[in-house]
Amino acid sequence: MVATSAPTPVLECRDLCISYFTRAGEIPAVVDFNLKVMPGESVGIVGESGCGKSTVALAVMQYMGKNGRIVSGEILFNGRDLTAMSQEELRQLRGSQISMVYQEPMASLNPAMRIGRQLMEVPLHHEKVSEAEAHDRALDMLGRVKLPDPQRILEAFPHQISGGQQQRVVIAMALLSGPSLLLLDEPTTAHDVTVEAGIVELIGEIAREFGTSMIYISHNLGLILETCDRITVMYSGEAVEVGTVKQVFDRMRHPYTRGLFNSIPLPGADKYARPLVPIPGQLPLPHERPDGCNFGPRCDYFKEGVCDHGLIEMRPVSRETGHESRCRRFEEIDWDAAAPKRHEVEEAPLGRKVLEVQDLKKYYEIHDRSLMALLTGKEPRYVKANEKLDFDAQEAETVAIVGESGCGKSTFAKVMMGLERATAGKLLLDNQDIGQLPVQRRDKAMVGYLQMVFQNPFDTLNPSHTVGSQIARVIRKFGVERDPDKVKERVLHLLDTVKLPRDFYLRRPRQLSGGQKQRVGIARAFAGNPKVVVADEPVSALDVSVQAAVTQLLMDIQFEHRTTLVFISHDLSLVRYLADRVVVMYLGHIAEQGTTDEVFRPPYHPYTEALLSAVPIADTSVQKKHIVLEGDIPSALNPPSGCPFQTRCPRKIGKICEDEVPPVREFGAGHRIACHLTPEELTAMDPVIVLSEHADETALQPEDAAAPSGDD
Amino acid sequence: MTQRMHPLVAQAREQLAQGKLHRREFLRTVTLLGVSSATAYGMAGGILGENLVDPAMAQSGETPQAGGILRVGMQVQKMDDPATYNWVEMSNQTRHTLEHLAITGPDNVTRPMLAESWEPSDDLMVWTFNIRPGVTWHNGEELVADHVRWNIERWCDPVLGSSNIGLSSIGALMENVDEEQRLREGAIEVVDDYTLRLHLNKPVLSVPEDLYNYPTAILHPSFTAPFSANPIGTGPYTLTELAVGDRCILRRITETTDGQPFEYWGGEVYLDGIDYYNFDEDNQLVAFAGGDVDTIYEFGIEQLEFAKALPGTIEEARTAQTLCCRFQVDQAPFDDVRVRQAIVKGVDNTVYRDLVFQGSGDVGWNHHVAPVHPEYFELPPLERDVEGARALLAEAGYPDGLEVTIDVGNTDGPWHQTVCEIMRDQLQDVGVRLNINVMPASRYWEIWDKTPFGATAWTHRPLGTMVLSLGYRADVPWNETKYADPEFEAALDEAEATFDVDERRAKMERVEKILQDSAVMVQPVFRPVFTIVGDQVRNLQAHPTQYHQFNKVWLAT
Amino acid sequence: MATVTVDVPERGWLERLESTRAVIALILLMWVPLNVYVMFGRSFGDFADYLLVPAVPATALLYFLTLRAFRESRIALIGATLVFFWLFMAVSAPFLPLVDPNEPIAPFTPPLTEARDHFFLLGADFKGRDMLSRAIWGCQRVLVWGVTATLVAYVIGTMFGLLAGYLAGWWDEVISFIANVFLSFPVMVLFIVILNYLGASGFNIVIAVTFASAPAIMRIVRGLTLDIKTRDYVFAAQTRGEAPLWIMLVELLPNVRGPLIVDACLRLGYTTVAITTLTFLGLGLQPPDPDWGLMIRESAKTALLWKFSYMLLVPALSVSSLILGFNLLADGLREISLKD
Amino acid sequence: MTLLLARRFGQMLLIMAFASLILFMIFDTEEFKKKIAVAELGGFAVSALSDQDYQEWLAAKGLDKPFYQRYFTWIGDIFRGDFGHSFEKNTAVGPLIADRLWNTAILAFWVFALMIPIALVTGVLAGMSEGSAMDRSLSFVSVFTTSIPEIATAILLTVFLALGLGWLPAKAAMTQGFDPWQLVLPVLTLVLYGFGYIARMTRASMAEVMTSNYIRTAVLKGLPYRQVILGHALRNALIAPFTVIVLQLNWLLSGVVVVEVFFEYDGFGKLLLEAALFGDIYVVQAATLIAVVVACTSQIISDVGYTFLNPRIRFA
Repeated sequence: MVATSAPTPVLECRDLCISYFTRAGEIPAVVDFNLKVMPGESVGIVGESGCGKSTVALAVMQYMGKNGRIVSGEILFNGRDLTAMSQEELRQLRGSQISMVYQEPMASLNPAMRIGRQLMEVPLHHEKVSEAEAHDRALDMLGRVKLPDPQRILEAFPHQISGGQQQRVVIAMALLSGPSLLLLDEPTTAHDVTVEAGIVELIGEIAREFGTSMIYISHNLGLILETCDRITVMYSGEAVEVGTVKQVFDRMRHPYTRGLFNSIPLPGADKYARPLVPIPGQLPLPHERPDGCNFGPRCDYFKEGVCDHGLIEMRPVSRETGHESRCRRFEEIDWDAAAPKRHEVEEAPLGRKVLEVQDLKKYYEIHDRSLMALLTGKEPRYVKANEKLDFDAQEAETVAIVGESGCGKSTFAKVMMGLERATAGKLLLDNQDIGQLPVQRRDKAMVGYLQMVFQNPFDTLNPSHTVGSQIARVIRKFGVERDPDKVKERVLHLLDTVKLPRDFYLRRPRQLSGGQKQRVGIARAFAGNPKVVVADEPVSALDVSVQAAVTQLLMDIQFEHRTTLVFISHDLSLVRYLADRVVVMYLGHIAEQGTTDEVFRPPYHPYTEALLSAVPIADTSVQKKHIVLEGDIPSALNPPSGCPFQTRCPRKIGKICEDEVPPVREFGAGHRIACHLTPEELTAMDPVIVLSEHADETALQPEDAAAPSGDD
Repeated sequence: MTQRMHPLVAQAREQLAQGKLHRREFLRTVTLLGVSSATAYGMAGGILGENLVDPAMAQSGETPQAGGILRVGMQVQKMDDPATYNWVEMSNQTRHTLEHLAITGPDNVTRPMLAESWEPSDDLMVWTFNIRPGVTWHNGEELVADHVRWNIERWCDPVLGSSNIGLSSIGALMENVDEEQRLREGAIEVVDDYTLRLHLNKPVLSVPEDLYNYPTAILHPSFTAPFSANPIGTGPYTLTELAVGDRCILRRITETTDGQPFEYWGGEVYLDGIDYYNFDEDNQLVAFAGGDVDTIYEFGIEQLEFAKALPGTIEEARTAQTLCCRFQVDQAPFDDVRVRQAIVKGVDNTVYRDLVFQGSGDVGWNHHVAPVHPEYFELPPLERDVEGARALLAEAGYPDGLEVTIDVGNTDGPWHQTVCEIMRDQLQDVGVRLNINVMPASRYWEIWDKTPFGATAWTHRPLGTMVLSLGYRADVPWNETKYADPEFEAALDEAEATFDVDERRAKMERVEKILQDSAVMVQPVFRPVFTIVGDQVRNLQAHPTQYHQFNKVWLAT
Repeated sequence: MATVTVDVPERGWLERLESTRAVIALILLMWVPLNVYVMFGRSFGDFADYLLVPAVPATALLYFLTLRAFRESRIALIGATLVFFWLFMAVSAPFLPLVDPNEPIAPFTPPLTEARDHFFLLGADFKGRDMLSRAIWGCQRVLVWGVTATLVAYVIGTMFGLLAGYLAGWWDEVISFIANVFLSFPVMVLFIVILNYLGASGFNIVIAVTFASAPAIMRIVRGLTLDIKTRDYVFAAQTRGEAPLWIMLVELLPNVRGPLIVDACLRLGYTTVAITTLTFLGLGLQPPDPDWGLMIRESAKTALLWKFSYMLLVPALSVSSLILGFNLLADGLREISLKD
Repeated sequence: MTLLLARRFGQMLLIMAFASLILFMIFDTEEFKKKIAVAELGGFAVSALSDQDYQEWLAAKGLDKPFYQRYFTWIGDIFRGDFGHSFEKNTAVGPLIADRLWNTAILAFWVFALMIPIALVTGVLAGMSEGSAMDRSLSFVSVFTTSIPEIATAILLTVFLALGLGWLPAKAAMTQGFDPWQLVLPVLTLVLYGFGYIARMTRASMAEVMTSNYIRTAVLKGLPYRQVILGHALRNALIAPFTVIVLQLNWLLSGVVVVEVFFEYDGFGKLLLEAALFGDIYVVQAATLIAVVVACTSQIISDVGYTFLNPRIRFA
């Protein structure tokens, strides 16, 4: 099973250059790339979108489409050059010696073929085994990737199983012929954190059990930390830093790597004391890369005459084997100095209560329009999207609503914006109940009072209108200004506020990058001077470095206007960083709510606990409790009885969880947990995240969380 | 014998000159045409058959061959009640099964058929018909005068709704009782088995011609509609299959229904059968070109060149079919005779024949009597007079000209429109701007007698007087021009009361002149009808009313 | 929207010409005279020909701009060239050295021969009318009625599609049912029934095409609307409290435009086919003015012979080339839109 | 599934009822009745009819009653298997339509038998390697043939194959009984015009499938190319064309009108046109109903087939 134990690396990329050839000419995607994967080793490739990391993976598979071509360099697999192989030789390697796990499992499985057949094909074609043996091996492998009821899954079509299960099937398929190299291209990106945790755990186990070498491609530093031995950081088609995980995470020697770490919210980050530091500027387009260092224009340590010419070589970091950096100045930089502080902000005092949610319910009726249903007078079924929501928010406060897909957070946003009407309960905005009031019936002031920032940067702006006109419309709609010149002036001012150049006024959205669009979205939301802004996952679709900048911008504007921000997110790290108060939702119910500190330390709701444990954290000093939830999130159409979390709860106590809706227990002012566990049991929980002792001065612990480390 | 100049005489002369016609044939034809019609009818007994043969073809001296089936492209229609037929096609489907008392040949001369001869009284009010003895029905019975009486009585039954009532001869058998037309007591007299006498209430000239009108076929009294279910006739063929819109199959009848051998009274018949296959008028020539049929009902002038390019003989018949671009004389601006005359003066009638029918057809002189009509009197040709027309217009109060619109339905083919277009160009010189309002045929039929200025197609009728009585007497239903002139009617009455063709022709001069001077219409051309006949087909001639007479047709092998 | 003059960079005349407004102006300059000429030309009398004077340069200029805009796709270029060839013929027909298309000169003259002092490049038809002249004049009516019919169908289809897609609920149920009724008829059946009822004329073709095409367009627009209305910018408009009409017209309509333009090119082709076919069947445009379908109809019964086949081939190839133009244009536009 | 079928069937009945009612309303106008009269009696005769005679004629034709009354009588008759009487053809509509429909069915059978294999093979070959020379040439052929309207295709084929080379009969009137040679040109015309559309759909579908991630998975699984195409691509690529093919039945009903009229083939389409031009309301009604049934059934078959072929929906 395991590849040779010879000292030759399983895979070695030597001076690899890959280009895409389009009508516009040659576009270099990857330049001068070197990589060595030893048997049994896991190598991570990390970088933001467009850095060329997936191209490397596809080049290894020799599957680059019509346009892609390896311009120079070689890819040695067990010493044989893949680029020189015939199609037939490649075919024999693919799937048996090298296999791959893809980003979207649903799209990667043939929708019209049963899973069993898709799995069996691998041994059938590579090892010419009998049908029966292929079947047995498929069944066995499904068991080994911890899929429940493998026999049923074998018979199923891909769409009949959940996303997490699909990914396990893809992993099983990749492992069936015992490859010596496994490529994983963002295998968990599309999944919820709790599902992701399960897959990550599985991958770890595989690495141990099969001894397979792995290349793990991800944009998420935390995941790399959890899965890999060594790491390659890529930027703009080049590897900029290579080393072991510990070397790169703790003693990074490239400004980009450092920028990356500074822009992700690690547990120590704090929006007032230690705000995130985004990397300025944008990733250069492949054909607009600067001379010299690609990162130069965005680098704090850029030095004219040094960084802006010639090919920058990868250079080893002295005294550290395997640690290399593509920076001319890394020896000169003081890596221990604290990151340049952006600016320190005073804590904003909270004001009066602006938003009150009382017992809010939103049910959707499922119409069964069949003749039978009409005849039998079947009771309509309901999807309980929101059940008994109860919380409030103050002026200038940031309230985060956290939860995975299907938890009802977006529905709540819609009710709030007046796009849906609440089924029951109250939603008081400045003491006026708007839960039942659709947006058309709200008065203009009320509508302007409450605005929203949307999730998808590609959707948030109407592609047919100019940026300026879209912002101007809001200004005029809410009567902020009427005079055309003044409207324009205000639009330009707003562009300044969101740090966009004024000539964006006449641009159309397709000329903007994702981050820029999101800035326009923010400008638009704030154009009508709102009091409350709902931000629905405003940065989740953006790259890490851009995320930080947009988050920071949002907070700055909020601070300035003393706006109440309802921040909807699945990203606990981000929430921890920016929220004042957190509401954790699961399947339409509030599982837990309280101030950020309260929620992030015991007592936890078991779901909060699992969620915290599942979030990968890119900090070697952090020790996490290891909790992996079983199964997937149930459908809101068919929710479990009793406690909604009972089907996956590792702390389930028994029948009571299945029968009764758990009581809401109060822990101090405003910290509420809905669980059947006794308050004592809840309080006795251990913190999930612990920073270990060797952490440097950057690790600022939450004062009360200094509990002993360890899993137990 | 008088100096009658039937137009066919001229034609025959021409043919003689070109060597197409034997002297003997020429003499025969001219004699036939030259004699006064009453005598001609009397002596016609033995002529049927021979004289219908195209002389040019008979001249070839070929011996007719029996056998074969003639395939004809025509619209195949239903065959309910021959007395209520409203399309010629229907009658063609029965014409070889059912026969008439008289028959009008391709030369527009009417001869005896089931009636052996006839004799009108001097006042043209009493007509005696001698029924031909020895005519056998398909069921074995002999045709007798009473059968004919049954038929004529039937036509006169208002409940039946036969269009024969509209024929002047049949109309003259009827009287108005309680607002309803019915047969007069004693109007039909069966003298004996072979003699039938008709007592009319006014003089009628066209009795024999009327009796060859397509709904006047003689049925057996056992008839029940639809005819196609039980086809009994006296003709040589019987219907064996009818699928409307698809085919109509006729076969020689050899046995009567009671099992006796059937002998046709009309002598030798050559074809074994006649098959009609349904093709739209537009597609008949195409079907001929494709070899689907041996001959067709008709093709339009626009297809003439196409037809010329095809193997086969183009048969042409001169007709009295025409297009009347007629005014309604009670509608402004046409209520002013000067306007009408101006328009008529602005038109050069002589060019249409060439431009529309490539030299075929006859020139019309705005009085609706055709050269093929026996009583046609040739008036001096009208001269185009642009200046005169302008002067008349100015006099009528249109010094700067005038704009008029003519409605065209192309009910008889696109040539209607061509006529109007030529007229438009001619009238331009006069200062009359003519707009042509083209509409679908069905819509035109809704307004044909209502529009102030419209181009209406008139079909062929054997006698000129028949046409004029139908269309230009005051208060007749088809008077689309609203023309009412007692002087004209008196002259027409006089002509109609004259049996002798030559005398009648003399009287027609005045009739034609009055109508022409009244300028009720621009009627510049009488159209020809064309059909095409495959090279193997012999003795087939085009008929002015597209009546099929295939009894003497045969197929060469 | 307020007219904004923010740092508009100096633009050359070409760029100015390529602005949306200039292109729309050019299209109007070409289209309106042509439309008026064909639909109401009679009522202008002799003046009618002058109507088309501005359309000729406008068409040429538009073709030039189209060539520039479509240079990425060779297919689109070929398609545009074919379509513009006929457009140019349509607007310049009165100024070309052609004889009157309705004037009978020498019947059945074969192509490339001279008869009665006239050289017949493409021959003469059964009435002796010049085929070249008829083929060129013939494109006017097809183009004008085809485009008008498609346009009207689009306006109506889009309107109902937006209503059904955006308002959903009962609006959707009712509109979709009615659309289904019409879609259940084979197109030709629908055409025959409608034109038979209304009578054959250009305006009635517009109505018939609307009935036949609008439901399909409505479905497409409805589908696009259902997709687009879940976009965040629509939510943004909703959360601003915009009226549904405003959202439909300003937020949705411009964004369904892209796929619709491709579809419109294809549908223009279908409409051209439909008009030609209907005219051939005798339900479409009426004689005597030249029209390709009419030419086919007349020739099919007057000249179905090898030696006369040019009478059929000329209109058949003309109409095919125009439709090929529309189809290639659609393909090319799709190709270009995929590249974006 | 049964529920879906029942619903679609109900919808079809509703549409049929609605469509035929509209037709009855349309044909109820005075203008239309006049048109039938003119077509049957001739223009002169009709204008000479007195009003009373005209009313009698209407009564004889059963056209004097209000349309809703005739509509319900007609519906009642249908349930007794009586589709009414053709004014023009003077025969019962049922057998007439059945006869013509059978002719069209023969035509349609050959069209589909030729068109589908040609179109699918073309589409798959072109879509398999998008952008290749083969793709470009096959795509161009299909665009080209689709761009030539049926009437023009019919002309071109007739001119060259029948008039020029004389290989085939120019018309398909079948006066001398069924002749398969006469069927060649009509079939060829419809195939040439129709195959391009299906081929293009198949190509697009195939091309999309070929760029899909699961084909990448299959290739990177190390499957032979043949297996990738036959085992993975085809099945998915043919789902969309299948629905299109079934819906082509609807197109064919339109297409046959032109082709049958041009070639004089006595089929459903020609009958429909003749009946509509004549105002033969019961024939138009019956033909429309059949057209709607065909359209709706093909729609249902298409939906059911799509569900059946597509496990994502079948096992939803």
